[in-house]
Amino acid sequence: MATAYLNTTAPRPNVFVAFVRHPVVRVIGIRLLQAIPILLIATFITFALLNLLPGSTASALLGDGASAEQIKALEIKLHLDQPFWERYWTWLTAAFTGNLGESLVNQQSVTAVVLDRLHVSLSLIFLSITLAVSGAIVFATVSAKKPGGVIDRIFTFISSLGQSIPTFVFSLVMVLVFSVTLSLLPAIGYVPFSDSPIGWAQSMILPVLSMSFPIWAIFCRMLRADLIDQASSEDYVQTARAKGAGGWAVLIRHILRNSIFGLITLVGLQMGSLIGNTAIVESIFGLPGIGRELLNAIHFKDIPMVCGIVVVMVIITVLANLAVDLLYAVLDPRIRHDSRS
Amino acid sequence: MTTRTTVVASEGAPDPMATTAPVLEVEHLRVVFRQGEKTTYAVNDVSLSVPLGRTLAVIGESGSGKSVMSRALMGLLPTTATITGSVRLLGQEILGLPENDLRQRRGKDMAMIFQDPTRSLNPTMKIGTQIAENIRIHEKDVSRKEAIARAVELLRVVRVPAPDRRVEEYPHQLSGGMRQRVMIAIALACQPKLLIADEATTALDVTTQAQVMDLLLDLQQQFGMSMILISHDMGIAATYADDVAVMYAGDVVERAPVTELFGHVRMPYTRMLLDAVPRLDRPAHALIPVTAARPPDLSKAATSCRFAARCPRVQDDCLQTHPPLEEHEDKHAWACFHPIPLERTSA
Amino acid sequence: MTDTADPILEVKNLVQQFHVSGGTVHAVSDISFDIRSHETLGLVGESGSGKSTLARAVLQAPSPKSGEVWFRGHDMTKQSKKELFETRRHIQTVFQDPFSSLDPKWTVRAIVREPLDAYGVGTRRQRAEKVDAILDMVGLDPTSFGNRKPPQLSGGQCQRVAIARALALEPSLLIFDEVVSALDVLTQAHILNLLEKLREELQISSLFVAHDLALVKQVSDRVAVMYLGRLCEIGPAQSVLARPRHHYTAALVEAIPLPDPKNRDERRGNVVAGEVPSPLAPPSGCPFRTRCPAAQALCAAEMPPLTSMGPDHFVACHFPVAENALPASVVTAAAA
Amino acid sequence: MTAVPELVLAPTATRRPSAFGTWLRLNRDLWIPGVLLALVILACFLGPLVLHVTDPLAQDLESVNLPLFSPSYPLGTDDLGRDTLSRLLYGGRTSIEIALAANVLGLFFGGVIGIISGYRGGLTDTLIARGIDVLVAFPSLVLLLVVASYLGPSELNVILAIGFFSIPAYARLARAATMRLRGLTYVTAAQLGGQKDTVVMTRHIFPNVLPQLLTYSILHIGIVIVIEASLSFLGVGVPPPTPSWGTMISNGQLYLTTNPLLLLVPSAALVITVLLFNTVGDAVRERWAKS
Repeated sequence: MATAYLNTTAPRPNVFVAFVRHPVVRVIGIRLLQAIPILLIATFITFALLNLLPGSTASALLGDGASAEQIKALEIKLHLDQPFWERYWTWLTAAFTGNLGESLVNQQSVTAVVLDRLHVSLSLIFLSITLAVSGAIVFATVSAKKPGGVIDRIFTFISSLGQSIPTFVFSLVMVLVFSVTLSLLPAIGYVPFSDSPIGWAQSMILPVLSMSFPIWAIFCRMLRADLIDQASSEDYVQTARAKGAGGWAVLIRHILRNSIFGLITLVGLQMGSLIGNTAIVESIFGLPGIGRELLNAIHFKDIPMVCGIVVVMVIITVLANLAVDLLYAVLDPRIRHDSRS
Repeated sequence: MTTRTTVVASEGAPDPMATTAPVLEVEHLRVVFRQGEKTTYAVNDVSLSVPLGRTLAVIGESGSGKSVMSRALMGLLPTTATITGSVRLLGQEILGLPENDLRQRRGKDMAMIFQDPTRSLNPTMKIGTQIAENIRIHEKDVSRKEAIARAVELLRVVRVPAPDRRVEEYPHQLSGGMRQRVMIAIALACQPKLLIADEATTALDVTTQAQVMDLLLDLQQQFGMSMILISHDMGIAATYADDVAVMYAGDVVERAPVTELFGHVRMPYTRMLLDAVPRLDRPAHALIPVTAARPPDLSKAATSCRFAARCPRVQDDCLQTHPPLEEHEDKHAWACFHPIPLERTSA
Repeated sequence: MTDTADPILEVKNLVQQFHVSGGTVHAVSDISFDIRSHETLGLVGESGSGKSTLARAVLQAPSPKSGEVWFRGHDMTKQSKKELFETRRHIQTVFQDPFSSLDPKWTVRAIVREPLDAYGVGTRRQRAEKVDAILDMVGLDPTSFGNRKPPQLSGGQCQRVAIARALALEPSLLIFDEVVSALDVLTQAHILNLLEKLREELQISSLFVAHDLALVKQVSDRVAVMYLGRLCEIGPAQSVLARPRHHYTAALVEAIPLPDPKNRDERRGNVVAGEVPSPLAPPSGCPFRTRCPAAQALCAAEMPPLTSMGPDHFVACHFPVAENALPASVVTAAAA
Repeated sequence: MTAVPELVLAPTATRRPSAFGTWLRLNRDLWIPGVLLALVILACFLGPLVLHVTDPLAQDLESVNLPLFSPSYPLGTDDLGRDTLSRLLYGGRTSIEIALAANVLGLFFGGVIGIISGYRGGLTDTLIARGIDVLVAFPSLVLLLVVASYLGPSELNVILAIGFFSIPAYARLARAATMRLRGLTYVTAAQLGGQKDTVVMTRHIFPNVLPQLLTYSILHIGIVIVIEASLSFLGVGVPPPTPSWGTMISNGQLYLTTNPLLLLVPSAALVITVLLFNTVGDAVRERWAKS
């Protein structure tokens, strides 16, 4: 049927060729290809940082009382006797098959631990970013409607505060207010969604708020500034006003639509620090995610575990940035409808 | 304003529409910007009128206040601007109208085209949607589909090839000339009575400029609009306008029908401007008679002639009193105590 | 006009192309011309015609894809970096945007002195004296302007500083790239008067690139017209603009809005149709054929060569405009 | 001829009796936080000398967990009886020292890398730019944690680690600014005028990039203070017993239910300082963007 349809429109070029040549497909393809070297570089940097730092790792692990034999045995176990390049290659090929090594502390498979904990961190990241972006759009738009007005001043102050408050401080203050003082929400602990959706929601509210408030503040300030800047300097805004469009229509239909691209770029830039913050938030709220696992591993100098988790975090960052890039390509008509075709 | 009369056609076939009430009447329009400690007198006491179906060119250098004036007419100035005077559109005062009421008139009774067609269209919105938006703002009962259909029609009117395909495209897919045609289509969407073209062809190449200007003039006749051409180009005024007003430092300094103005320049500033324009009919390597430029100080209200410092005909009284714009001859007004005598200006 | 004088610059079969993601931009295609001593050659064309790219290619910034640029007996395209450095001393450029062409952090004196320093001309003191003399020459009082910085200057003053910088090394060829198109008409007149004065006093040759035909007519001895990377017509300013023989030049002349309402009805509605094709895919044969009223099959098949149309006047057209084809109003205006 | 300059008309030369008063009135957003910030910095560096506060390490086990406004301990004491005010001031000193040092490192190396990359262009630039992009989007806190814990807690290591991770942000900024400047004709004019690339970079590009980098550095100080506090909070920053806001907050966390002051006081100090840096940075940036 599909072929019959194609035959009736004979002059059309091969569907496959048309698909491959479509600007969006091309951009997606290029970005995917670019992600491969970036992932390689990223894992390499991570591995190098963890492996080339000064000091004998084995002796640091075993403490001062360790005998030479003990140190030697551990070095062999960690392949520390091999040259760095070989170690990286061994690690990389193993990692490629999904084997990130095993924990020094309890001999668990790093891959298994990461897979077990990943969904907690991912849902934390996803919910936080969604809340921050949607919150920023609403607040910034309301602010930009009347710059310098009372609402704008209040929002600007809140977002200045948000930008200046470290995640761990905000988390602790949230715990102090909502758990200790008001006893509304649990301070610590995690309830899986499958056990109790309500319990899960209760355990996630404070962590998500803590993660999203600082980045919400950054998004909000940047978006507000961009909206106001466009409103005063862009000619298409004048065109829209000259049509007789009302203030909200100009702001939402025209300006916001163009500011979204700046916001998307910013989301990409903040991805790294957001993912880094999972370590802090998960350990404060006792969520069993990879962030908390990372802190534990660092505490116990569990090298394979640290390396595995960091690499997974880096991969998440790269993939999140890829998603952001793709979203940009899909939303921006200047990429979507390339005039050169 | 008893001295001012409506400018009527002075040549060719008498225009029957010109005798009706003017589409736009501007009286004593002033625009003052106050920002922090800074005051700028951008437009001082401008009075103009545009009869139905005629084209007024407002000519001036950058900083002469012509763009500020046009935006004041549309109500598009920022809140730092204080606007006083009177602007009557189709007999109704629009200055001081609440923003919501003024909004109803913008895009419907009066429309505007801007200088840079690359920047004045929304890059993320389809062309059809941008035209349809103007229709749907003012005609609430029109469906989206109908509005798009009308957008196709409008694109055909402004001679954009393949209009039914173009409505689905985005501004970056069009050339500069085509974008400006789309801007004109947006402006014409509700058949306004007044169209203000603010340097609408300045960013275009000369052949594209001629195409767009010809189109504008055709459409003006077809739709029976009045037009204000804001430009720095004397050639545009001479070739396309019926009446010309020359602005300098926020004042209209000379105003007349086009043949009268170019035939008998009376204001020394206009003369200098006209002489400075490069033209084909001047020998190569000729020097241009201009005096040293000194931008006028717009931070104070005028107490003397603002052109006095550069004027070859300056006398003592020019430095003491601000010469008002007066209609010294039939339909020809100038703001000068010592105008160029007639015999010397006729070519 | 000096027909017999030696050319100071000879451009032969110059080609410039750029690769972009959508293909190859044919910016300049097979262009040859020369500039003679003490002569101003005006180069006109609409945006995208390749005129600025051509000017840059002459300066080897960047070097052209192919072709030769002969200056004082040397082909610049074959010169080493060091030789080019010596050659560029004699060819100076003034650019369009008066504000971005001067470093906002430098004083006027430092800006004008920069080329002198770079080439190590004279002693420190001689350089300082030279700078003040040149500033004086371009109409800027060194004592009141010398220590100012560009943000404190008007557009016209900035352009004077840029001209002073170009004159510092006493070049024999000046390239003006749209030098007055960003200025108001009165400021423009001042700068044009200055250029006229300098031309008289210093006897410099120059290439004057602009999109405004009337402007080019006013300053040039000869005019070259470009369309879509090709040379259409070249010859004495007077004959090219008063009696254009290429249909594109004729269209350009007709499209200029004259500052005179006489005969305007004839001039209106007489515009060449269509738009400039993409330089990514220029038409075969004559680039103007897609819009040309006289186009025939031959025009699509073959690029017309430059053919003599009178003394020093060459046109690349298979079917040139007849001698008296232009509307009388235009001809009388241009011939004056 | 553009439409914009018409709206920005000739500046007025108003001569008011008190120019300084006018300046103060128009620049409130800059000088009020600026003066407050100066006070905070002065207090941290000179306060301990002037105020005769107790040694921040001295434990007074007689007076543990004192509340605010206790005699001789205006901000109370912690669980070991150490003077909170004193620890706050010394901790601020550590924070600001680390922030400044890390910033200088980041600004210098980032600036040099960014300018060279942006000016040279070509393959070098593509590689550097990709690298910068990767590093900017990296979960740098995680890497900092790892690096800092491996290097072992010390003020110098924290400076080196944060300084290193500050490079990409500066490099990115410097590169973008350089690419913008490279497109301006005065750079082309200098190049065509025979100026050496090193001279163009140091004398034309650098002076025009520097104000932007310096402006950013004010905001970046706030970021570094937060990062340093986070590291100290997680126990891999400034080693105890050296006072640091991060460790004080971390310590306060243990007494969340019994003595929230131990958490709130250093938190407030941290937030206020960062807020002041951000506010001043924003005000400076706004002015820079306008000029």
